Amino acid sequence: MSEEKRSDGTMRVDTDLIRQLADLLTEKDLTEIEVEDSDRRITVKRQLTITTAQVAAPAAVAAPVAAAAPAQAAAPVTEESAASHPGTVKSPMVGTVYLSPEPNSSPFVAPGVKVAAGDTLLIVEAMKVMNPITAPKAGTVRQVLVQDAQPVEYDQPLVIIE
Amino acid sequence: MSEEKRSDGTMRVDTDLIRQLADLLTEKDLTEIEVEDSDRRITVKRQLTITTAQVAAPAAVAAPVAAAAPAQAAAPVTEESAASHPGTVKSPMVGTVYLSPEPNSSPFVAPGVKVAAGDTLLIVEAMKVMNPITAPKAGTVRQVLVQDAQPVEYDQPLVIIE
Amino acid sequence: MAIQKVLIANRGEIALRIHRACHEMGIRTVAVHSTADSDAMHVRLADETVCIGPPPANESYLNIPNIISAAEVAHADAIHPGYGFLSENARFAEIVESHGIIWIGPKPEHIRVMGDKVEAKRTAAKLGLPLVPGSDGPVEGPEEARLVAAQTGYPLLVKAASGGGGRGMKIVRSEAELDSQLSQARSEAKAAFGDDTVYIEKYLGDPRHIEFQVFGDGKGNAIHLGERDCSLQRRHQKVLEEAPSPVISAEQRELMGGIVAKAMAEMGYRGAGTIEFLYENGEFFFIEMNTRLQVEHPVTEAITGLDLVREQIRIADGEPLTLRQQDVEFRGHAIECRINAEDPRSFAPSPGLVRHFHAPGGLHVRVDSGLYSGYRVPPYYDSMIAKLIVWGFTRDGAMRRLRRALEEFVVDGVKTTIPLHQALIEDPEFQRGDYTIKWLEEWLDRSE
Amino acid sequence: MAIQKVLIANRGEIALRIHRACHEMGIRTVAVHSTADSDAMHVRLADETVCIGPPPANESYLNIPNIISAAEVAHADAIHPGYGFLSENARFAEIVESHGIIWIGPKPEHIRVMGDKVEAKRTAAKLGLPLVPGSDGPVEGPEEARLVAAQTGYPLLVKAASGGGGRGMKIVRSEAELDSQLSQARSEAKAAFGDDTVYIEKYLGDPRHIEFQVFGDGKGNAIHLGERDCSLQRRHQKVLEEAPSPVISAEQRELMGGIVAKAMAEMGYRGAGTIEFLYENGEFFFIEMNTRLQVEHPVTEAITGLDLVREQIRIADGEPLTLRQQDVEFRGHAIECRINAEDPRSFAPSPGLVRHFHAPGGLHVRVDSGLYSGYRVPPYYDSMIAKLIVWGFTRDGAMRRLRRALEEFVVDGVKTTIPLHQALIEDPEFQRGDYTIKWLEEWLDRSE
Repeated sequence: MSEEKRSDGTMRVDTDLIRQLADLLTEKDLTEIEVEDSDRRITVKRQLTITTAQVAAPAAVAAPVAAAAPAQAAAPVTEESAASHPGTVKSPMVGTVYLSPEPNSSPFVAPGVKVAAGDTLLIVEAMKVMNPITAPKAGTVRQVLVQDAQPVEYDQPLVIIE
Repeated sequence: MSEEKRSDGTMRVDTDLIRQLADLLTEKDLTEIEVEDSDRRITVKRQLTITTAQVAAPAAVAAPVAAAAPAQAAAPVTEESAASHPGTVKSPMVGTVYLSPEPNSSPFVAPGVKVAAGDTLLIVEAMKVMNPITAPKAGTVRQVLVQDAQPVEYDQPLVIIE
Repeated sequence: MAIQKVLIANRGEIALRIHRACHEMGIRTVAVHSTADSDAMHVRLADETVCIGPPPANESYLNIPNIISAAEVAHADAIHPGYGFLSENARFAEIVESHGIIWIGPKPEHIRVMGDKVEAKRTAAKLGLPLVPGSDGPVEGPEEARLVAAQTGYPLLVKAASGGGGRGMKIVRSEAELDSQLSQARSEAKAAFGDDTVYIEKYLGDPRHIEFQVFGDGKGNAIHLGERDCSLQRRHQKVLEEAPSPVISAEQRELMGGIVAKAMAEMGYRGAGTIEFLYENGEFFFIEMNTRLQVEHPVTEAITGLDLVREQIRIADGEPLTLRQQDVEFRGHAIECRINAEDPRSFAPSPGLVRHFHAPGGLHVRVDSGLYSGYRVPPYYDSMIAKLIVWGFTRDGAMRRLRRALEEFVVDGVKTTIPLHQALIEDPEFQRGDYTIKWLEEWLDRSE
Repeated sequence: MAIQKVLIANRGEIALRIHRACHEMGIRTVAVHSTADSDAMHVRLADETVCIGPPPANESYLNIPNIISAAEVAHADAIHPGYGFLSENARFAEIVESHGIIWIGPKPEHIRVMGDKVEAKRTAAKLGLPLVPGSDGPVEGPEEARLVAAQTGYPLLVKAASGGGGRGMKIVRSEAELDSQLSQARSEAKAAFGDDTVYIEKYLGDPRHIEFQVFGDGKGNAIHLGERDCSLQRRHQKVLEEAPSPVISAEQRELMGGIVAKAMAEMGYRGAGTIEFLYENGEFFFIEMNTRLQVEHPVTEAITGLDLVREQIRIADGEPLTLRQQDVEFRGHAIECRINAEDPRSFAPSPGLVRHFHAPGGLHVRVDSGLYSGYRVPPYYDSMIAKLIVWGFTRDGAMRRLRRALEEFVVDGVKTTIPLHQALIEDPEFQRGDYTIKWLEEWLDRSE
């Protein structure tokens, strides 16, 4: 590649060299390489790490605090992955989950059961009102992520339908 | 590997050397290595994700403060590079520099002058005492980094001898 | 002590403030939060957390069913509403109480009365608080106007009953102008609102905003904790507050404080409240009452030593006031700066990642803020990100400490109003305490 | 005001403390620092900085020529020595003054007298401060011993004049044991030190460490600012201090405070000082006087409202004391925790990179620390990295606030003694204030 300084005064940049340096950066897990000779200097940095670092840093806040006052969700945490699954039905409100229409009756759904759009999956009770949570689309229940009578918070994954 | 500057003017970078430096960084748990010779310089940094952000952050401390109370060295700052030059003679004390034995006489040394080990380069006055600062080795004065009657702090580069 | 666990129905620095008071009382906390606030400092520190909705406040921090449900699933004994959001929502207070949960706030009927401007003025008058003088109702003709004006004094305002925002409003500087201005106001009002009803009010040209902090136990006892001067405002938002006011004497404080405390005692008021006045030429004129904690409550805490949130919780729990009026001691001077994530000149909001946060420390410097290095200021809510409160034996001492503390304050990554405060405290008029509610906007215009 | 620029001859939190006081007084600051401290917070904040040497303290912070030269090149009017380092070096004080620079500290002769244990006791006795009773000098035979013992009372100590560290020391519990213990002590002393001279002193079995803060104007006026209880020590290092002491009554404070203030007035003492006592069974016994600011001065600031560093600077500048004794008001209770970069169990130092620093905030919480996120605690100096000071109306209130503040304190990257303090304040004996100078080490042994 042409890395000469052109006589016409435009800047010639050795992009291959930059590529190599960037690969080195990755390979060696560095954040910066600077090379310089008498008439040019190349610096390669990857500072996306910084952002990550600082989003990560807060996690440190919790740690030392934890000993004294562990922050705990009132509603138990469900699997992280469920939150991002496309077929996850999440709680639209804060309340208490009921899996069956009344105590001791059989649950609305269970893993493996086929549901049509609009079928009731479970109930979230909030302020003495029973709110049926229905299937947004037809499919098969893959997993029920909550237990009967469990408190749930807003956006908490309830059921996965595939 | 070819680390020479090519006659065609393109930049030759010793990527193997970078690799070695990166490994050294790991081995010695460093965050930065800078090497320099007369016509090139290589810097390798690794600011461990969290470290990066937070080593970088302190710089930020100065900024917002600056408006209100700019922190300024009493002694003017000299070129950064002088601090790391192997031939730099640094001030062993805090005081005031005098470049000549008495007012209006000619300076002890000047750029280009050859000196022998032990020759007086300048004087640092501290607590009314004149302390001669001598050349640690024979060589040629490349640069005098301070001015007559200037205050200097500990470790401040004074003269470069090559 | 009945209260064992408090649900904090708010966010930001005030949620953290409440958490701190609770933990200092040995009370557990439940932080309810929107999905945008999962990483907030008070959420990290709370004993329990419940997500109550998406970022928009009306679906989370104003979502009454979700907040009540959160209190129920977390078994909270009490709810503290902070300021803003649901804090002055009488219906919410009633719902909380009807669910057997303690409402850390005034009685719902007092929230309701004081939330209605007309009702509030009527009640204030009945309780003996000084109102802006003027006609009690509509003024019919020039005859009546002259009679009212004779009592009110000049300059006065003729205001359209249906008006607002300055329309249908005329200043009358002397009796000579009264007839013509009255008829002009009437025709403008007719044209603008289809209603030519007008009334007369004393014109306050350049008043200060002075407010008194009060506490009642709900059983007929009440105290005042002195005044705060909140005249420094921009678009009706307070920017910097101080206590005591640079212009109120100990005698005025005792007199006016006595009047407001007596009013609250008569009313049977419960908890914290603030009675806001305009103040001009040595006279106070009632504007409104806020039936909640104020943003600027820390300046009162600084000069009295009292923890006002603790006091609120104690009262909600049925305990008596900690202090009798004669035990309240005012000591020194305090100033609070509200620090917003805004451009200090254009005031454009500046949400985003706070790369580096370092609060000033040392003697008599307090910072109330939910910020930390790596926190992302969400774009959905109020831009206030920190309050800096300093105390000194004297106002001069407090100002010098404020200057020092502002020098040390680092919020890197978002723009803040720290430079505004730094410029403000160098102004000689500010330094003399010589300002009114119009002063800051004029100062900003001058500085442009 | 003659002082326009102060050179701060120290490092760490106290250097920052002094910088803050100076800036609040409109005084410019010069930070002198070793090469290891170029990134220190007070160096970043100071108006000017001068590097004075390499990391070892004897080549930098104890390097008198470089510090004096720095003051000269920076044209500093005054030097504040902080605590430790050169703060109690009479010769340094003299050199400073001989260079026409104001020494922010006591007169050199007072530093010298109080720095010599024998001289200090003689001076204290002369000034009417209570010493540990015993023989004035060596005790020759059993007869003399009995006479002294009759005045001193039992239990008592027979101590070798040349001894130290507990060797050649015998406890005598009653007159019956006196003869045999005396001769044993004498022979042990002879064997250990080649000198059988012994003296007698009252035995204090389990005292508290109580110290009084004093200020003199150098012209015969002096005041006291009450006491601090610093009994919680590990290896003679204070760990947690409080004011007032849980066991000293207002009457005792007034009485003993009056005695020390009178002593300082008679002496013509100038500036801040601390008179340390052992305290047992209602009696005070002088140990020594520190002629400087103490690490734990903030607890006194918290209960009096005074800025002690400001007071030091004012006095050095020739101004009178801010307050007369009758104007000093004690209010509430304050506790300070010294937070060290140490393993909280082994106390092994833990220097290194502070990845994340977040100080607690809110009401009546003060943090004095030069730390920030990204700061590297150097391995060359004292391990104390922060002081946390809380205030409350009551001791209980202060303890609850301390618990809350410790919960919020984040120092990530180095080990700290925060967990030690968290455990300590949960101990019922600590909570009752029931501790002595031996208590903490015993508690640590028990907790192992």
